[in-house]
Amino acid sequence: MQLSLSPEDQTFRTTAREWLAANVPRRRAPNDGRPARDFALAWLARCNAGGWSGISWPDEFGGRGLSQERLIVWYEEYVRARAPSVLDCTFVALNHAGPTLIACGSDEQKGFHLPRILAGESIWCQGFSEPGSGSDLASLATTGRVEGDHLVVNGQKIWTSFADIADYQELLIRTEAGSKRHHGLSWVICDMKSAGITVRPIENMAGAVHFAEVFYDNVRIPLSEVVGDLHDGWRVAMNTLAFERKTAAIGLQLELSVKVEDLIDLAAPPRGSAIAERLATLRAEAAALRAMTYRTLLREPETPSDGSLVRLCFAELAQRVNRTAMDILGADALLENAWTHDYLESYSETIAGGTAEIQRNIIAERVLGLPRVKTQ
Amino acid sequence: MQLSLSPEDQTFRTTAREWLAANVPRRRAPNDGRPARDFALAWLARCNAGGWSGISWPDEFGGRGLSQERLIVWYEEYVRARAPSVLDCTFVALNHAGPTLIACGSDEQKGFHLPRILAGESIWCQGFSEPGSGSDLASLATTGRVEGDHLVVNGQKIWTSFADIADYQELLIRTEAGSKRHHGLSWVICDMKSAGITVRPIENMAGAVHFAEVFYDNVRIPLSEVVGDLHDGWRVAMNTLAFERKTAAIGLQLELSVKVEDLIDLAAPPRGSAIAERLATLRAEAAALRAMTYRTLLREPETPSDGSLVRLCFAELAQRVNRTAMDILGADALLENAWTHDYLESYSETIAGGTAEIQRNIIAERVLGLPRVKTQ
Amino acid sequence: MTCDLNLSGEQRQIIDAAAAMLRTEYPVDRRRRWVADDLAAAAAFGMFGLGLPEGDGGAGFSLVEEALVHVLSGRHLVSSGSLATALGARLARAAGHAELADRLVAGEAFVCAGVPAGDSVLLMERGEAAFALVFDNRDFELREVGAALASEESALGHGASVERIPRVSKGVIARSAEPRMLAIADLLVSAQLLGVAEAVRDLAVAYAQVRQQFGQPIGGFQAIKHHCANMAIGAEMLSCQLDMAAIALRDGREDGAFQVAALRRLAPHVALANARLSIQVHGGVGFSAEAAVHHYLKQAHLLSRLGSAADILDLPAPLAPLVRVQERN
Amino acid sequence: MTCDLNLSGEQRQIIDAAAAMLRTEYPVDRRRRWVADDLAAAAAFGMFGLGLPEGDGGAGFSLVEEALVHVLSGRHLVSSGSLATALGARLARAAGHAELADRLVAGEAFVCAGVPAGDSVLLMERGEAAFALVFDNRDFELREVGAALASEESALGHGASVERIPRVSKGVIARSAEPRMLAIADLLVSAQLLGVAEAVRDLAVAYAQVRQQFGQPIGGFQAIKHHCANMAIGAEMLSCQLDMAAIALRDGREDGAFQVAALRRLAPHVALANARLSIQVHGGVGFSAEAAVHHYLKQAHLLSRLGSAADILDLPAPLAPLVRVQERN
Repeated sequence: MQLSLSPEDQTFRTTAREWLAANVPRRRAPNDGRPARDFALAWLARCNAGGWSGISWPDEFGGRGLSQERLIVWYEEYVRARAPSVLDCTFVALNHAGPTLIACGSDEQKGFHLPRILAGESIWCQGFSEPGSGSDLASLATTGRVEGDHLVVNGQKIWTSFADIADYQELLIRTEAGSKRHHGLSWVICDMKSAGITVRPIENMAGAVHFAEVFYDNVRIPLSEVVGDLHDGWRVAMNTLAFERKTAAIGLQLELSVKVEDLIDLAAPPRGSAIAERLATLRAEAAALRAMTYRTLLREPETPSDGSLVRLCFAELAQRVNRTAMDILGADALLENAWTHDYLESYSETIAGGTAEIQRNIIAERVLGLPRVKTQ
Repeated sequence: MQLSLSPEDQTFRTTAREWLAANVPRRRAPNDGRPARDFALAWLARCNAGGWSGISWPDEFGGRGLSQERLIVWYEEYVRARAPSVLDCTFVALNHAGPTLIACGSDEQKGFHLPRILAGESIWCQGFSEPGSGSDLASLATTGRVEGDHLVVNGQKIWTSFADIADYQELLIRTEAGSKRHHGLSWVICDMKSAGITVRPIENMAGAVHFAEVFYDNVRIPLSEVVGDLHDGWRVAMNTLAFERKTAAIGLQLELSVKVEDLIDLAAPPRGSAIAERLATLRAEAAALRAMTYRTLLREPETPSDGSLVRLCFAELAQRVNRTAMDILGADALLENAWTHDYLESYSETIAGGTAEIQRNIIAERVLGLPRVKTQ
Repeated sequence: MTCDLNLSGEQRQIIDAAAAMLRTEYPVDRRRRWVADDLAAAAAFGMFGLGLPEGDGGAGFSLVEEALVHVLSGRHLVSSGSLATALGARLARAAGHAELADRLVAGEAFVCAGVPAGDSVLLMERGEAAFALVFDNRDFELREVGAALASEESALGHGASVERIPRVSKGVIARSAEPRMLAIADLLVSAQLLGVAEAVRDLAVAYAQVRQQFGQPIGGFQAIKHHCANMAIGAEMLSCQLDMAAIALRDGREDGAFQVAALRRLAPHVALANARLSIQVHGGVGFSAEAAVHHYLKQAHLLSRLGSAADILDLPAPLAPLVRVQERN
Repeated sequence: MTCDLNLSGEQRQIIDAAAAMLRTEYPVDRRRRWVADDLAAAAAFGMFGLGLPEGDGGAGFSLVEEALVHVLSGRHLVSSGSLATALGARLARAAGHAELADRLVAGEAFVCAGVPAGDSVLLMERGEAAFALVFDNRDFELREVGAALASEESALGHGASVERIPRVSKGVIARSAEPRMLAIADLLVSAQLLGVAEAVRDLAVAYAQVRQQFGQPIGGFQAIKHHCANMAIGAEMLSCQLDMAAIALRDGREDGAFQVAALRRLAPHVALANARLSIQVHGGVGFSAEAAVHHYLKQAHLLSRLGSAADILDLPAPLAPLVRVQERN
């Protein structure tokens, strides 16, 4: 077990730190809409110009192909520099869509989309969840009927992040009529400007529009936009989810340590006070979350679901940190500011991408081997 | 809504307080075995001599027939005086067996047993749980075969409190061969000196013997010992449980307020400290538990399961109080003393008599009306 | 029976009447398009004189009935001005401003709630209020406030507005640190928090009965059941303690301050915990602005800033609270 | 690869060897009839010199391997003398008592753990120990202790014994408040607490797979699943932080004190929470003295008294802990 940087890695850290110091935007990112899109794309374009886009993507696809060490170092510096949250509207493109195309896309798909993603020229959104299948992805019902060399898509997605400002969508649909559960799905690139698409934005409880419902009324998508094989979408989708859960979360997880430090500065609690005790525990937990983040990257997992532990641990710690902030803020907790905004946003941590209840089921069943029960 | 005593009730309080001050034993009750039996019977005999046995039993059966107000007043004074815990080895007789006999017993059964119970001459134990049916009482399998004017009992009970020192047992057995679930059970008075009974005490994690396994090997019990009708034991048993959950718990619940006060005295926490905050919350919760206790007695419940709320609230608050004590004790938490003993005993609160998980199911299904699912 | 925690016929009547009025005048749906509540309907119902003697233009009910009505207000997310106006009327009368008190009771003027924040006072959901009741920990100040001027900010990013005015005391009409007044404030604030805790429990239970996942209502899953059970326990604790505190205050019992302090300590905790659990039970819908549940969460944060619990460790614990009390009224 | 958190082949070897030794010599079942552990087998295995250089009679492993072995000790409920002897040997050597250090490493003498309690020191599970290491918050004292004399009390009502001796320092051999020594103590205490947290998790999972209620294994019920998942999360957090802290200490990294303080703060919390949940999953059996799980609970209480976390708020937080370090051995 080693956690030691080579001289070259040390130099890499210095380079990263200096670049970030010179380039991180001073103002906080806008919450949503066109301003959020413009801000995020500008920041990504800047990163790309500096050679910091697609840091974990392989060289051959235009990424930086960083080793695990350097990925960690990069994110350590990134969050220390208070750079914009990695969970912005470029997240899906960089961390879902791009890696999926790299793994399963055709040469044409890769050639067209990957450079645009890296350069900060296209926003992607995810079209997985449906009204009837929030936690239960396998039950999805949006259909794609093959007509000649097109798919004709009908149905509805929900909880699609940034659909209102996205250029493309990674769309999971049922292409084999009458198929059940994981079978007969396809993973398709959907141009959001296609005729027949209606986007209805959903305001969230923090007053921001991240989510949307997307309706598909005979939307025609060329079969050439299917990623991987037709009807093989589940395998393609699982690929994406695995990627998300391992790599892309580093930035978010490490960010929490910074947030705890900011909170300690804000509170300046007298020693021995109740709030000092809470902050001391949060600090220790943030350290442990960081340790889990490192281990997720730097150790072979014992089961493929090991990552679900750190994911849930992060989600609930993020909520505790934000709740503590509200208690510290006093009357300012009633105003709109960065803390209250983050507090309200943090309610999604245990809901989006699989509720905490589902995550605990997964840990119990797949990590610990407890029996699966049909009705659950 | 009124919580006001009449002048007569006030006088009653004074009388109770004075009697308790003069009569409560100074030493702590022994934990188990013959000394616990002797102590508890002596105390009950003393109460009986003072007119304080069977306080909630109707006059006609030798009880004191106290009104709800006076019952509360009695227990308020009882716990203030640090009288022995009501959950001792006389508990089953006074709060399960006696009331069940009053409700469902024959004149002979009542005439024989009730005076003995009140006078502190007999200890009863409960024979409900079985190895395969801890939380699932309806699945019990100990059988009673009718042979002439006797039942011949075979099987096993477990978690039988004070079986090692009891004279009688309230025994729930399957008397109708092949019957399922709630049907075909009988509620029987079993003399613990009967041939064929083997008691194997189970030491608990606090080092005390409260529980036992009881084995029945062709134990012959006269049919005259059946309480209520043969095969109608479920109805009889439900009667008992309802009684337990409503009335007998007052003493235990009010006792917790006293314990919190003792803990505050022990800790003498500096204001604003983390421990002061915990104690302040415990004090408020104990007050609310008291309020729940009163309301359970003094308001018509909206559903028959309303009592499960106060029961679970008590169990978990008792555990929090005891855990806080361990944190306050410092190194003394490693020694055997009243606090550590109570702490260890408190682990049973969320297990015995229906686990916290089952209690929450009951609240969700019977109080809130959420759907029952077969497998749960 | 001298001890009886059932609602009397009269109590049921006032509760039913209040519930009907709130359903008509303050449907929870109104929060979707936020405008500050017009409290005229509440005033017309008599909400601000409920606990005052009939001679003072009040309805002659006691604090118990008043608290129960404020529970319902909490369920309907009625703006905190309802608390401030009810308390302001009391404060005005106690300070000798009988005319102002009458106007407040009659719904001819309103009071909004304010809390200090640094050099400012934050006025909550001011609406048409010409007065503010500033809750400064163990102290109240009833102030006249001029025409709306200052920056309006959006409380917690959604819904209720907050207006910032200078803290410096101008236009002070009355001030009080009278313990009974503080206790009444804590009682009514807690009553509204209980309303929040109950409402989000009911929303979660209703949703869990209809929302299907994995081929069954999510209310069939044990984890969801247990969340709902936890909300029920919290609300039940708080509701029972509210009765205790309201009765103790009404009857002038010695343990009144203690019972209120216990209530006020638990109320924000329970309301916030229930709102959190309810959002979780609602899943994605709960996180959206469209469901009502987030308004309750924000209302809980807002109400939690009002009044202030006396430190419960400073008060003697009543181990035998049942006593003989003089009849009041 | 310069960063790698996989176990090396050598680490796997020592862990496997320790696990085999512990299974044979310290089966958990032995706790049913309590006698203080004879630590001779642990000494013969080399447990007390694991982290010492080979020249000092040690095995030349690092703190990382030593910590991993103590995790296993925790899983086997090896008495706290194993910690005290390993630390006592270090302390003796640092104070110039090389001969005593050698005897401790060789298993010719043992040290038990002690904690101050008022005017006394409580010696835990003393057994054959002639020495005691008294953990006095930020301070250690290695003392000779005479023949067993004083009152034996039963720790937490069951299992391990506690002996009370006067606090006044007699027979002091060495004293230390050296930060690195304190950090090592906290690391090893936490390692044993992690062992407890893992063991009770595994016991609960195993029980939930076989125990039937309502016609299915209780592990099929979501509430039980979630208890087990919570135990897994706690143990995983602690285990990851143990690696961080052990590596940081081994490598003399600047953030060593911080990583240890974080670990030591979480360890008692996780071990106790897991033990509590495991008892609950076990139901009635878990509350009985016959199941092993209560021994773990008590061991967690006992271990939690040893060492002391530095106040983590006093230490600078390492936001970029990955650094270049010199190779050590």
